[in-house]
Amino acid sequence: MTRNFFFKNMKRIEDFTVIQHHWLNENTFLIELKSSGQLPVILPGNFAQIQINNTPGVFLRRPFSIYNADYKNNTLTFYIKIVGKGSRELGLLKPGDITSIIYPLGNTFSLPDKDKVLIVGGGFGIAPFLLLGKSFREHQKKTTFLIGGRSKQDIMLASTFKKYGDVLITTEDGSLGEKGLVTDHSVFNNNNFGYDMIYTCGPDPMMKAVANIARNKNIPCEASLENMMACGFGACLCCVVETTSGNKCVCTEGPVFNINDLAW
Amino acid sequence: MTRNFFFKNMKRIEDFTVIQHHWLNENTFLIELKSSGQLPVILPGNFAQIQINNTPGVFLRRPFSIYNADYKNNTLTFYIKIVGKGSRELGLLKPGDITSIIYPLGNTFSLPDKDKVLIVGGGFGIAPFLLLGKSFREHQKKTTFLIGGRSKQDIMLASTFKKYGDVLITTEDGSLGEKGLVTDHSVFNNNNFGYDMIYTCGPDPMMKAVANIARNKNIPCEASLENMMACGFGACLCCVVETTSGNKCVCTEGPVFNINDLAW
Amino acid sequence: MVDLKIKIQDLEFKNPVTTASGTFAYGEEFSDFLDLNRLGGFFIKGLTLENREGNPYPRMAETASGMLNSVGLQNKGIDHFISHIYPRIKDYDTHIIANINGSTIEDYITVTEKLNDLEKIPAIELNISCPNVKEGGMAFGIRKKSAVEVTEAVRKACKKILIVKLTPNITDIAEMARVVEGAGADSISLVNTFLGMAIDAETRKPLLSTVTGGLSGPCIKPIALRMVWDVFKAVKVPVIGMGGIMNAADAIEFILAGSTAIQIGTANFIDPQVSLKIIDGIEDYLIRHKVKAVTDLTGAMEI
Amino acid sequence: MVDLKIKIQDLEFKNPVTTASGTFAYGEEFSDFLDLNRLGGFFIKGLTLENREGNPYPRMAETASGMLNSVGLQNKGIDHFISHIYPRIKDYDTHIIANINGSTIEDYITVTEKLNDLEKIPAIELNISCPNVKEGGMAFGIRKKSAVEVTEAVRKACKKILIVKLTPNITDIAEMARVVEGAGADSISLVNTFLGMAIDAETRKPLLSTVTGGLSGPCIKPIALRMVWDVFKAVKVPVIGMGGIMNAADAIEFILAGSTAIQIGTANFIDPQVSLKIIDGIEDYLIRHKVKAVTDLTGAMEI
Ligand SMILES: Cc1cc2nc3c(=O)[nH]c(=O)nc-3n(C[C@H](O)[C@H](O)[C@H](O)COP(=O)(O)OP(=O)(O)OC[C@H]3O[C@@H](n4cnc5c(N)ncnc54)[C@H](O)[C@@H]3O)c2cc1C
Ligand SMILES: Cc1cc2nc3c(=O)[nH]c(=O)nc-3n(C[C@H](O)[C@H](O)[C@H](O)COP(=O)(O)OP(=O)(O)OC[C@H]3O[C@@H](n4cnc5c(N)ncnc54)[C@H](O)[C@@H]3O)c2cc1C
Ligand SMILES: Cc1cc2nc3c(=O)[nH]c(=O)nc-3n(C[C@H](O)[C@H](O)[C@H](O)COP(=O)(O)O)c2cc1C
Ligand SMILES: Cc1cc2nc3c(=O)[nH]c(=O)nc-3n(C[C@H](O)[C@H](O)[C@H](O)COP(=O)(O)O)c2cc1C
Ligand code: FES
Ligand code: FES
Repeated sequence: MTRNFFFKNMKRIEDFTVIQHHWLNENTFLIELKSSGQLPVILPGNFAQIQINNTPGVFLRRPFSIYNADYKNNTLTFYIKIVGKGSRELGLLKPGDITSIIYPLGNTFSLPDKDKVLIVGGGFGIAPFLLLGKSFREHQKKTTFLIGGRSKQDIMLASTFKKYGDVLITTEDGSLGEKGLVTDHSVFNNNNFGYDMIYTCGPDPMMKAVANIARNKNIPCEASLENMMACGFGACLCCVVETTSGNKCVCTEGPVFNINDLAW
Repeated sequence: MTRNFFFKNMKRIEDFTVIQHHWLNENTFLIELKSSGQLPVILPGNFAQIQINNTPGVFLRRPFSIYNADYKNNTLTFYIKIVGKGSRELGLLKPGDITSIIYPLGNTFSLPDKDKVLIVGGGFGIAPFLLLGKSFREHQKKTTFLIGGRSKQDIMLASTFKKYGDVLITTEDGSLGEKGLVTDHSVFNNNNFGYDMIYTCGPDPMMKAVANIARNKNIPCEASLENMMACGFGACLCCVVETTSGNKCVCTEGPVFNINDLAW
Repeated sequence: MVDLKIKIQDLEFKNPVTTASGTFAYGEEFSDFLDLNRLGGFFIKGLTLENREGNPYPRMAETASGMLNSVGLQNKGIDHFISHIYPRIKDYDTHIIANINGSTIEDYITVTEKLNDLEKIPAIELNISCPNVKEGGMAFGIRKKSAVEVTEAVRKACKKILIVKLTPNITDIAEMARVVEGAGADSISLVNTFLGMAIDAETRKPLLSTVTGGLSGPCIKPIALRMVWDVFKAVKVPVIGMGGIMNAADAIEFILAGSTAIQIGTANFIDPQVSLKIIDGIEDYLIRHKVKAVTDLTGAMEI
Repeated sequence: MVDLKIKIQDLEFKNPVTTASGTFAYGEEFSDFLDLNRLGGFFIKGLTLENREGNPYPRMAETASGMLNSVGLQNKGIDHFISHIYPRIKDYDTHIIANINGSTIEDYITVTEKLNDLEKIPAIELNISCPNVKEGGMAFGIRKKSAVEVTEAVRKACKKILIVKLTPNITDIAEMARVVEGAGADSISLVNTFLGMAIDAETRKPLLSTVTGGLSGPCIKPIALRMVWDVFKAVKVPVIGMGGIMNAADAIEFILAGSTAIQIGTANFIDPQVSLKIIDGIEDYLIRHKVKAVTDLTGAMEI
């Protein structure tokens, strides 16, 4: 099987089998699911629409970034924060349970021209960045991850990300790394900032603040958005974001956008 | 604790814990659930409204006769046939799962004046008759159970019922007991029929046929009905049956009716 | 301490939580499960002048997040209520509100007059929205002219607070509320059930003996909420909202959309104690959001 | 072999299963998931004369067994459709039906005329029922006079089969169907979405930027089914039913209630292959029930 970074895969709907959960704290977990066939190529930034079974009150699928793809075992891993009924149910699944997944969905990040990249993630916003970090290593980029959280407990997987680059941390209460928001991190104050491109994913206000910094420093920046979705594959037009050329679907024309295209 | 057969218990809503299933065939099972407190007196014929969790598409509770009540262990047992989503889900519960139950609901059977009683059950219609058989034994009645099914596989729990009386069997294909419907059983052809009262529960057509025989033989007969219910405790007026004195709620004025009161 | 009290005109309720007509029988059926005295009030099953047997069985079908019913106002008539049921329930320390129905305007008037003497019933709910009867019911409530006629007639006969209950099966519920307010309603309650239907694909038969019935439950909540908001903007009298309320968050949403009080219907069947849980939940919400009085939330949706 | 073919006037469909406008984009978005050629047809996203950006985000909220949307007819306009999209989709071996919209009758006419030349579009669906636009849309569909006017005008301009899509947000849908039939509709499709609303109790804000939106999904099925039955009894032209169809049993119910064809909407979002499963399921049903042709089931509910 050859894998081409630029080849757009067919979207598919497929039953996956739960392999295991790995709980990171009481409301955040990794869930690994196995395909019965062979995984298609997953691009960094791609997401999936996961069906939530057995949950009255959850009608639509739920979108989650693909955190990791293991082509040997044909498994996908998602990094999930429990925020409501659907994410809670995914935490309750048992090994062997079956769930339907529509994937791979969405576009991907751009490869930067130059070498040094800064990846800024807040909350579950770090989910798409493991695959991105892996891809950057393959392409010999020098990656720095800047991860923010409210406190120490929110900072997870730093050791995993360390394999693919430097890891900087901020916490609002100062319990780990620098105190403050990600945008307060000293890396941004540095006069010779030195990064050639910024990638960000997380809560909207955070991404907007990162985008502002990028604009001020005149550095290209891509943001991965997390709008509410009904379908995830361009059928409903519910997930739009305002861009400089009109409303665009986050699910098909995103989730990754160059900040200059967004009407932020 | 004293238990009075004639004392009407308060209805209650309570969380029960699943203890175990006992599968009788691939779509019929006994499920035993434990109260966290002390069981109230359960009268033969009483039923419960069981909440079905985790099942999109099941909105209302489901009514089931109380098959057995164990006052020592404070457990209730239900005899359930899988016919749709709700009953299927009850079969999928695991020991330790919690479900909410409203009980005890409905009226009870009458004690016969005389001694020899015939109990006729078809399908899951035998569910209310274990408690009735037990009660009759306490009251020194001589009980005969007549159980009907399509074939051998449908005849379950005969050995359990044998503890409380004689057991007669009919199957439509003749694979066990006499061949035919329950109403074809030779017990009814007998010139000196000899039973003083008949009790029946099962599909409507079967109960109507049994009622006809009882009428012809001029023997008192009670039937336990299974109308569709939304509430189970007299709030909605959905479960009515036409009686000689107007529409009556099966959930509060039944489920047990004297056939002479029914507009059959 | 937060203040849960609300008023429908001069009538004070200890809290905004009441139960909907036809889903709470005469209250007694719930006394095993909860302390009725804690309720803001309860609306009893629809009364008619004469004894009614209602529609034939089957009268109920489950649907996605809801149910259809075609009970059809089964009740033993107003005289039986007054002589047999009222004496048993009149001493509850909560407001008992009668829901009245008729095939003709004269029926409505007679029932209203008979209720005038019952001291412990401070208000009546004029039901011009029952979809399950052949005569009267919703027929009055889908046309402005007949809605106004029956409201005016009952207004004249009625010595109590008059709440008019609207059907959602109309094009412009705001306009209907306006004309009914003009005809003398002290309060508007909505929504009654939506006319719906269910078929068993296997037998090809309708699931209700009457073919069509009234849809209730969470499935109708989004439409009911929108209608409450429409009516709230259109009238000055207090609005009593309902339609699919299952928990305190739902109740708060109806209050934010403009309900002074709310009614809980179908939810009572699934959890007979739900009304008390909703009272507690509203209290918690007020404390958590530092809102002093529940009335501060009425229509307080922020657009 | 059972016969799945149906006809809307002279136009034959290979089976009664089509997909609803606004839930199937332009078909292409589903080509990864299914063979579009197997469908009876598909109704494309609502077209307008001019480019429309639709309503601001958020435009979607989940509800009990359903969803609200306020997309508001986002599309790049009829000319862009004709030059860019139509050429890409025109060779599918299934009927592509255009759903047309306008703020004025003139808009509707212009769009209709532009479509007349597109050989591979055999029918248009006149949408007078979109609840999510400020001008036109549902405003045309809630009053008989304007519904007749726009239908007559488009009828004159239209060289294709004319399907008129009704809004359920009205008192008497049978009467509306009758007058629209009188004005020249070849077929009536129903229902469009129900006007609803959702509020976030915590933030006190509406969940949609437009406050109200259109409710779809299984929650509306009982009402939609009843309306199809009402319309089926009222008109002679074929009825195309929809509203919450999730599986073959639902589809059969709509057919029994009088639908010649059915449309699948919201279900496409949850299972993009559902339409083919429904075709297979209908076929199974016919075999199992020994019914030769699906048309034998149209309106065959047994009362
Ligand atoms: C492209 C994309 C990638 C995402 N990746 C991740 C990820 O890797 N890990 C992760 O934990 N979360 C991710 N999310 C967010 C995730 O989809 C929501 O947390 C999830 O849908 C919440 O479902 P729920 O039933 O638990 O919560 P609910 O009870 O439904 O609602 C809680 C909150 O979740 C959000 N939400 C609900 N439904 C949707 C929906 N259909 N689309 C978007 N947001 C919704 C709303 O803001 C809502 O207020 C992603 C979202 C998008 C659009
Ligand atoms: C008083 C009473 C006692 C009963 N005792 C037993 C018992 O001991 N064992 C047993 O297996 N079954 C019993 N039943 C029948 C049982 O309630 C139904 O089989 C069950 O509700 C089906 O639920 P479901 O979700 O599996 O089926 P569904 O998918 O909902 O429907 C399948 C069929 O079940 C019946 N049904 C569905 N909902 C109800 C309802 N709310 N009330 C009544 N019938 C309904 C309908 O006929 C329907 O066609 C009893 C019913 C009543 C009223
Ligand atoms: C079984 C049943 C019976 C009802 N009977 C009446 C009635 O007698 N009078 C009336 O005004 N409304 C009646 N209703 C309507 C309810 O009062 C309420 O308006 C409706 O159910 C919507 O609220 P819900 O979704 O919370 O149930 C009845 C509803 C149900 C489900
Ligand atoms: C996201 C969304 C967009 C829609 N857009 C349109 C539209 O452009 N034109 C139209 O006539 N109906 C539109 N509809 C209505 C559907 O075609 C259909 O009438 C409705 O959703 C009911 O069917 P369902 O319950 O199967 O979804 C839309 C529905 C949804 C959910
Ligand atoms: S979620 Fe449906 S188009 Fe993006
Ligand atoms: S089921 Fe509600 S009254 Fe009997």
